[in-house]
Amino acid sequence: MNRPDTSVEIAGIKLRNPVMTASGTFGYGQEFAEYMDLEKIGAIITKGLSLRPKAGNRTPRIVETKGGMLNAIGLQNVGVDAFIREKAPYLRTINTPVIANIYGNSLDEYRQVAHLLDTVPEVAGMEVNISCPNVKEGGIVFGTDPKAAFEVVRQVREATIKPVIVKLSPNVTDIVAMARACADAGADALSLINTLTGMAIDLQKRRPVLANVTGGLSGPAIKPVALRMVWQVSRAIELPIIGIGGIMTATDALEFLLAGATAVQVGTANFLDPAASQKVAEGIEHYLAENGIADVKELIGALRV
Amino acid sequence: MNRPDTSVEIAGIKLRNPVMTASGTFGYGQEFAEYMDLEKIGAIITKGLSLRPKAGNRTPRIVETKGGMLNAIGLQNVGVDAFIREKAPYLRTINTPVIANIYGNSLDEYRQVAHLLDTVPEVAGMEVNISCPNVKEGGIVFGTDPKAAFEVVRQVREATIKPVIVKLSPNVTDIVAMARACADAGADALSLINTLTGMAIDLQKRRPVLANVTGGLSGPAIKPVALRMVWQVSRAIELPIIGIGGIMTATDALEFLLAGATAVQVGTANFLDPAASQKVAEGIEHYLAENGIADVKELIGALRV
Amino acid sequence: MQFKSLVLSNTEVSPGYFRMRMTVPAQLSAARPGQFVMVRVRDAIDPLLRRPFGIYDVLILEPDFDGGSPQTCLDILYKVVGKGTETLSTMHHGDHLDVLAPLGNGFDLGKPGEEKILVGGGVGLAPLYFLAKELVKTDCVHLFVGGRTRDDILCITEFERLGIETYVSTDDGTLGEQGLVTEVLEKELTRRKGKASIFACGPHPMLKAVAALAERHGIPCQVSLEAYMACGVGACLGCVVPGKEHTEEAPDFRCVCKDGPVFDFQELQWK
Amino acid sequence: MQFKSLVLSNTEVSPGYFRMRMTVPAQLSAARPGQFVMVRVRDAIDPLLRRPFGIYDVLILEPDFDGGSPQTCLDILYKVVGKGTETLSTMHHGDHLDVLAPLGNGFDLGKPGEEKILVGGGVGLAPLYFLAKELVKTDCVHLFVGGRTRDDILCITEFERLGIETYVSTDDGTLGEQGLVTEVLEKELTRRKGKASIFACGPHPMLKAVAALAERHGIPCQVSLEAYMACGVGACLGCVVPGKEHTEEAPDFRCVCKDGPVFDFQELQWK
Ligand SMILES: Cc1cc2nc3c(=O)[nH]c(=O)nc-3n(C[C@H](O)[C@H](O)[C@H](O)COP(=O)(O)OP(=O)(O)OC[C@H]3O[C@@H](n4cnc5c(N)ncnc54)[C@H](O)[C@@H]3O)c2cc1C
Ligand SMILES: Cc1cc2nc3c(=O)[nH]c(=O)nc-3n(C[C@H](O)[C@H](O)[C@H](O)COP(=O)(O)OP(=O)(O)OC[C@H]3O[C@@H](n4cnc5c(N)ncnc54)[C@H](O)[C@@H]3O)c2cc1C
Ligand SMILES: Cc1cc2nc3c(=O)[nH]c(=O)nc-3n(C[C@H](O)[C@H](O)[C@H](O)COP(=O)(O)O)c2cc1C
Ligand SMILES: Cc1cc2nc3c(=O)[nH]c(=O)nc-3n(C[C@H](O)[C@H](O)[C@H](O)COP(=O)(O)O)c2cc1C
Ligand code: FES
Ligand code: FES
Repeated sequence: MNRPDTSVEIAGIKLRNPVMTASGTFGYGQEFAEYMDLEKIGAIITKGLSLRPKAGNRTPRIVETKGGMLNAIGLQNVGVDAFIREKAPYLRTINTPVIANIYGNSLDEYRQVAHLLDTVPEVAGMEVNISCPNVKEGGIVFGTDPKAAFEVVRQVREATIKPVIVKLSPNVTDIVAMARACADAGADALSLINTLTGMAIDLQKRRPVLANVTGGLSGPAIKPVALRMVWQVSRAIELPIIGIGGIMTATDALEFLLAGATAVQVGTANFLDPAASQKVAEGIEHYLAENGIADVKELIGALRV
Repeated sequence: MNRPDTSVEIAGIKLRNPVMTASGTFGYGQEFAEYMDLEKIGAIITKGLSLRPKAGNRTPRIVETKGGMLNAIGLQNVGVDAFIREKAPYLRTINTPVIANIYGNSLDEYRQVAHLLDTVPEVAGMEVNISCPNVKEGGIVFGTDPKAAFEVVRQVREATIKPVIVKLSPNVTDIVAMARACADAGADALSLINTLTGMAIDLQKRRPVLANVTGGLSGPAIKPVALRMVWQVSRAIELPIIGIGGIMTATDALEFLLAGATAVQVGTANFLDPAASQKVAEGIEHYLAENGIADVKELIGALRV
Repeated sequence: MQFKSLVLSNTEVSPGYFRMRMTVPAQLSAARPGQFVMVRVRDAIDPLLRRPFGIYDVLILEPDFDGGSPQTCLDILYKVVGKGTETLSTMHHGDHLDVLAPLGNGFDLGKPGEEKILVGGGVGLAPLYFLAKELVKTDCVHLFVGGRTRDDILCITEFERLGIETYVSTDDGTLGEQGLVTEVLEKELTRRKGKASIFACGPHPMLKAVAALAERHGIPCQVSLEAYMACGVGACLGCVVPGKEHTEEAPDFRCVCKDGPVFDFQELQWK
Repeated sequence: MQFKSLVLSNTEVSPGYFRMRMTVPAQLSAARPGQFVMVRVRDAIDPLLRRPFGIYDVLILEPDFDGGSPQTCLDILYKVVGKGTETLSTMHHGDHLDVLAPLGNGFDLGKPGEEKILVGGGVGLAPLYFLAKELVKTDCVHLFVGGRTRDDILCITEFERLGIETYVSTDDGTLGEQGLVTEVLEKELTRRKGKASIFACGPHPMLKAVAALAERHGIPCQVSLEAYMACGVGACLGCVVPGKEHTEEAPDFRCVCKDGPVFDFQELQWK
């Protein structure tokens, strides 16, 4: 049999396979070059970029929980200018699409970041993080209010001609309503899920473990929630979906495709194994070959219920 | 040192210690009598009771996930009459308060169940499950809409003079708003959390593992989310809180107390170890003794942030 | 009851199938064929839940030194299919397991002197050996055992050592007759038309076919079921099967763990 | 690099402290003192994340048979504090580990011929032995080591075998002087007022006190920090510490994993 076709397309971005790296878990790519072949995955998503450099939260910022981890990095990043200056040149040398994860402290900042990245050739598209718990305007958190989400996406949409992917928060009552608002505002694709808000406590110290008190839960623990949301949204909304949450293996990734995702992102798994994303991509190809599936696209949404 | 005081009071119900068993994970109590001393825990919460016997969902109804499990039992239960007839007599013989977990398919059913149990002497109080995903009226799910929750709680409140505890769903954007609605409607205490909605997929069969497609995620995986919600609600609402979610050990339970819970429930852990609830209770007493804490109530909400 | 077991041995009896012997409290010698155990494979969250296994055998080991006391042991026979059984397969003599046993109801041994037909599919054979040991004391016992291929036919020499006549079939004909165990069984039932009762354990489609045969031939038949289980004690309601009269309105669900795992086939719905 | 290591030995050197030797690729002989490794304790989700450990030693074992090739090995010295180290402590010769190494920047060995003062608190001693082995080649090395009690003073005979003068202190006086290691260090620094440089590793309060001493005495000082880590390669930003000039508006965070774990104390903020 011929090699199976693993390519997919998200919002006009062609990927050699459906495996991307999740924002915030893969630095700016270069950190992993020693451990894997960056040209064996579908795309690299950068750490979230803001208009200006951002300090992030105090430490401790991470803690392990059962089957997962909490992080409260607080979106520390070099800022969009430094990204263009210092990080983009390396990414240019790699033949893999780079998607910039962006966020702003206000509508205006979102728009400005998108505008600045619009003309950067290394950036194939933008993933708009509306799910950061600390970012709000007028008391409304963009990631949990459909109207606010609509507005962010609309502004970003106007600021760039590049593909706009919106990354949704799972901390909502109605994920479909959020997805619909983003679709209505012109999003080209949806990423889900970001982290679930959680907390860990140090009994002896009687303090929260994280300096920020709460943090975002990621890892295998959240996979069932992520799969459910991908499935719900994929049945209701016409946009391509990038499935994220607890993906450790090719089997996990393939389950997301069945649930309706066109691509996936590997996050926390990069910490357990810096070559995880490449292994997931290879595992998918292996599965297709083993099972005589010619094209990975046959699996997308192929869940029988 | 004297034996530490482990007693707490929830909504007027006196508990010898803060450890209860979570609804649906402990049957009607008797199932565990062979494995532990039912008089060593604070209270027993029954499987959810409805007006009439209920068949529940098709099987498979449970599946293990990483660090947790999904269940879609579908609230199979004997119905409130059979409970009174067949289950209550045994519970009468046990010197431990029994709290009936109740739910209805409509406002009216909620009220009727509460009314029927109001005069049952074995029932020390009621825990109103408003978080069942399949139960709705007029398209509104009680567990995710504050107005609908208010209405259910108000009706139950009117139907009984027994303590009314309301059990909240974590599948909401704003858990505090839900808690506040229940408080406003006259709840005496709040239980949180119920399960997170999730899904598991069988890759080879290309089918959801659960016949019901989605199910409720419980176990250690959800503990960070549960802790966070208990903490949020305890800071905002004046009612006593029963913390639930992934409690396996006394340490877990004590963390919930620090976060603001007055008592806790042990759920999934009962499946791993049928004596888990007793062990958690004993572990709490042991911790207090070891650390020279005279009264468990000193720990409630003692988190320093 | 709940207890800690010491693993005495854990041997691969056929590729992918293991037999594990563990110590158990003396009370377990009263366990009945068809009952099962729930094993906590590891004191960790992965695997999280206990895993159910039929009782393959219960035996009392004589002390190997003067003044020692006899040790009651329990054997399970299991197939490696996932995380839990994989972890179990790595255990050695000296490891400990947390066990609930005996659980559920066993087989009804029926009238002594009657002919008894045991039907096992793959690792469904497991509870039948313990049963056979009891039955051969008074009855004439036949074993019908089927599997995908030769490697899935387990431990039949042990049954033969009990003096049991065995009929083997495999899907691919690599051992015994080629075909389904129920096909072989049907031929024999037709040939005999005698009084006999059936005890079956195996995959659901096999049980369904066996139940149909029992119905047709009008002979008693008990089946031992499998189901996803969380608690094993009748509390979670994860393991239910519909009873004969079950409807949505008048539910009659049975717990495999508590009301079973052995059922008279006539109690159940076989849609 | 990422590789699979074979555990060669894993010995409890003091109650609750283990020393593990593992095989590593030959390239690891180029590892520098102060660098560290990230170990995946088990291919499972509990523990989930890798655990970081300093390099206690790197050595090349000669083959024990003719025609064999030398084997590069790496030692870690660790304290059992939680799930990860507990699991690690149960490993035996023959077990395998998934390891990332060498990570981070090592110590700057400074000018040869200078006097070198090593300061270790508890298991913070771990990276100092590898360092000491390098330094003794050219320098006069002193070791100040402190711990809560006698059992927390690890492996000092090994330092002594290198010809290093050691000053031991314990909080409870069960070994060496009673008091904090920094108190002993301070006395010595005051007595000497000589040219020396400090290399310290241990709990944060100790490092802070050592940094204050270095400041006061105007001598160079490098500290090796610990932090909660997820990735170990500078990607997650979990392990940061504020650099000297760090402010909210002009953030200057350093990654302990990538920019450290060794820092010149003057680079950092010691509030
Ligand atoms: C009453 C009873 C007796 C059994 N006796 C035996 C026996 O003697 N020998 C033997 O090899 N197997 C037996 N099984 C099946 C055995 O329990 C499963 O093969 C085993 O639990 C799989 O666990 P795993 O972690 O290896 O697989 P996984 O697939 O990783 O298991 C995941 C989950 O599915 C459940 N599960 C998976 N397959 C089954 C199944 N067929 N039945 C029930 N639950 C399942 C597990 O309990 C677990 O919760 C029995 C099952 C039951 C209910
Ligand atoms: C660069 C570096 C070098 C280290 N070198 C050594 C060494 O040589 N010997 C040694 O015994 N210990 C060393 N540590 C500390 C060691 O990593 C922790 O003790 C260990 O990770 C605890 O894991 P656990 O699962 O046993 O404990 P748990 O408390 O269960 O760990 C839970 C989580 O906390 C993290 N954690 C807990 N304590 C620490 C800590 N002190 N520092 C960083 N993360 C922590 C773990 O990585 C894990 O994510 C070093 C730490 C760092 C950062
Ligand atoms: C340390 C860390 C940092 C993260 N930073 C970002 C970020 O900057 N922007 C973003 O959109 N998501 C961020 N995330 C969320 C991940 O991209 C991903 O959505 C989440 O971790 C779930 O996937 P996982 O379970 O595979 O890790 C971060 C996650 C982690 C663990
Ligand atoms: C098998 C199963 C059945 C449950 N049935 C009920 C129920 O009938 N009513 C209810 O309010 N909660 C029910 N729950 C939710 C639990 O009471 C508890 O809120 C949840 O499992 C989280 O706690 P845990 O992580 O300790 O299990 C059920 C949970 C499980 C696992
Ligand atoms: S396994 Fe829980 S009721 Fe049968
Ligand atoms: S541990 Fe991830 S950046 Fe240092």
